[in-house]
Amino acid sequence: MKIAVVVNEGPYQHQAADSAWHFVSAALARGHEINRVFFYHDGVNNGSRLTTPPQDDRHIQQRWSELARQHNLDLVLCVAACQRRGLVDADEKKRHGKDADNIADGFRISGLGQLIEASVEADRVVSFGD
Amino acid sequence: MKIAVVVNEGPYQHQAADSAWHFVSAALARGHEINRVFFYHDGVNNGSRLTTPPQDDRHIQQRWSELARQHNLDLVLCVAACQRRGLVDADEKKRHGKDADNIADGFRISGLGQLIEASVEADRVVSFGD
Amino acid sequence: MATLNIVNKSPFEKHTLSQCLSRAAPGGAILLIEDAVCAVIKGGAYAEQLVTGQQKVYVLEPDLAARGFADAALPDSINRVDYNGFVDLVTQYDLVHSWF
Amino acid sequence: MATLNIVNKSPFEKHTLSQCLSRAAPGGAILLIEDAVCAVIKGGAYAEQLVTGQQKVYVLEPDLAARGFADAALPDSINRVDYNGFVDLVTQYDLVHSWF
Amino acid sequence: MDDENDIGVVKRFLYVNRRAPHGSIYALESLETVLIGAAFDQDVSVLFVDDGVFQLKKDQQPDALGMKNFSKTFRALEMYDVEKIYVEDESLSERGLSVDDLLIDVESLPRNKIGALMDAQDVVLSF
Amino acid sequence: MDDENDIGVVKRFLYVNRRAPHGSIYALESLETVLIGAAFDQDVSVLFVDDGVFQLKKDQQPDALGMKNFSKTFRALEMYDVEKIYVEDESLSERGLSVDDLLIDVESLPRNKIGALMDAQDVVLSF
Repeated sequence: MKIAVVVNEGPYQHQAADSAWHFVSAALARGHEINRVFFYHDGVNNGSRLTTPPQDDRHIQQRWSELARQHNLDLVLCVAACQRRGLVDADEKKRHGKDADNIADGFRISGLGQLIEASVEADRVVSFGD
Repeated sequence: MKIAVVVNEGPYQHQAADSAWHFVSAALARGHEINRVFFYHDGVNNGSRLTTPPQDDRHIQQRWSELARQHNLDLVLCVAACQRRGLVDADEKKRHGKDADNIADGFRISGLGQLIEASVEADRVVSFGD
Repeated sequence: MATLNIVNKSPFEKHTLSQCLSRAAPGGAILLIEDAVCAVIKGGAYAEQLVTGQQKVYVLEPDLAARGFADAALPDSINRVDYNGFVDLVTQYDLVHSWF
Repeated sequence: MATLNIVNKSPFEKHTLSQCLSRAAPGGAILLIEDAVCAVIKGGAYAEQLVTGQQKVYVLEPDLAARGFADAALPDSINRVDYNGFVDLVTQYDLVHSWF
Repeated sequence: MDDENDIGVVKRFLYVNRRAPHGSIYALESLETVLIGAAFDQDVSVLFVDDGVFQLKKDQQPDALGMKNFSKTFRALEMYDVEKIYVEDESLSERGLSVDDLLIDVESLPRNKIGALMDAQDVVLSF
Repeated sequence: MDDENDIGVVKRFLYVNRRAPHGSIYALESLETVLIGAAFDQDVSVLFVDDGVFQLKKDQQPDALGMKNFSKTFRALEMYDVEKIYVEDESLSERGLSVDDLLIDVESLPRNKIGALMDAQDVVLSF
């Protein structure tokens, strides 16, 4: 079955980002397709490569990037949410004249239309938030 | 009177960051001293210079930086919270081998001891969160 | 010692307000900010239980106005304050306790 | 059509669970995850009202274990699922609705 | 509307708004999603329950806080062919409100009809 | 303890924990603050009310979720001279719990004594 996933919260503050990752992992292991993970609201903070969590804790961003690499997952950060929260890729850096970017491997920034499109194409949509 | 302020939430997602800024502005205008604003939990996300909110919306990070410049405010981001959430200054960049930093003017990164110290030295401690 | 209790969550969404009211010591105050201002609307389910007589109750005017209640009738004993009034309350009470 | 309703907040903290239960259509299910697992503890204030007979009730085992209730007695009609079971529920019901 | 947004399938989307405005960004970002969903020619319904009914309150003045008064945008929903807008009766009355307090016309539904509305959807997005 | 943390003034700090563990980071980050506060030789009290009492539940196993089992650290509070640890009776009983379910010894207080405890502080930090 084809499942789209929405993540509305950032890493560590709330469990939503963890729950989403465990759900996506389990769904893939069970042979389902995750056609997109859409990060909205504070969810875009999952995509920063600048995090350095304590060594004895899970690395939420790296966990997502790794899953994306293994399963060719489409991890999309909402562009409007990124602009409010400071998530920047090379294009956004240029467009807004910023001096740095911080997006992690396996994530891309795109519009809200990607959420609608993923929802239309999927058999189920599952949201995680606070 | 000397007042310490704690901010536990990031910009835009919850109103806490707005309420804290309005409170600090009003307290300063009324002649009180704000001995420190301590950003904890997701609050550290207030200190990213990479945000580009819509033109017709308030710019929460710039508002803090401006207030710090005008009043010589001490804006401290908790280092452990920064590491979990990807807030990085020049020192942290070097220490963790990151390829970029994103801290805004007027903010500095330091330890939780700064919260205790500010609370001991202040006549009042006011927290904003979710 | 008297405490200023600050509540910022709607009582229709979270239990914070009643959890605060059930503990707050007499002689203190409750200041409602952000979504907690929804508690004071006359005819709403929480306006009456706010007026216990144990604490003074204040509501942050700009947060009330933001939600469309600038001109709303409030129970008599609930006082509106602006941010200057918020600052004054912080200095008038001995201790500030934020309930999220 | 039958809906899987997912609730993730403790009923002691937010009203989400009762707000969900008061709307959810018969024939659907409620899955409790994250802090919402606190609802199922026997002797707690919410365990009984969960068992309405209108919906099947599931609780996410790893979230229950995380909070120290791996071996806790639950009301009979509440079923434990792991993440595989969570995935299966998503596919078995026609629609998923997350309540925050 | 827009050909590039034509993805050939029309699904029933329900947007559920359960939070007060301004205390968090969910109301604003939900509205942005509703507008995008409509631009994709999907079958859009919008439901306001619980504190979500405050989003439609008349006379919102967040300007003094430096925040956007996006409540005016609800009036534009019709232009985007978003016409199925529901409010729950009990959510209003528990909060001391009536439909007269709202800035747009809505269809009000009793609580015991909400479950059927939800069950009739293909996708539910809740904010 | 540590000379560099000696700031000459001792205040009464109350840390109020009102959230369940693992669903959000507040419990963990509150505990970190308590430990730092104790290292600064302040007069520390810690109160668990509402869902905060779940933080002290025995047998927490967040490891399967890849999350830290920081509940063991509560046992170390004594080593940091944090000895005033309070739990509210009613918060336990409403949740089907008793002090026997908790992983450390605490002083339990009835709800009607909590206000006085709060009023007796110089600083209240709530998480």
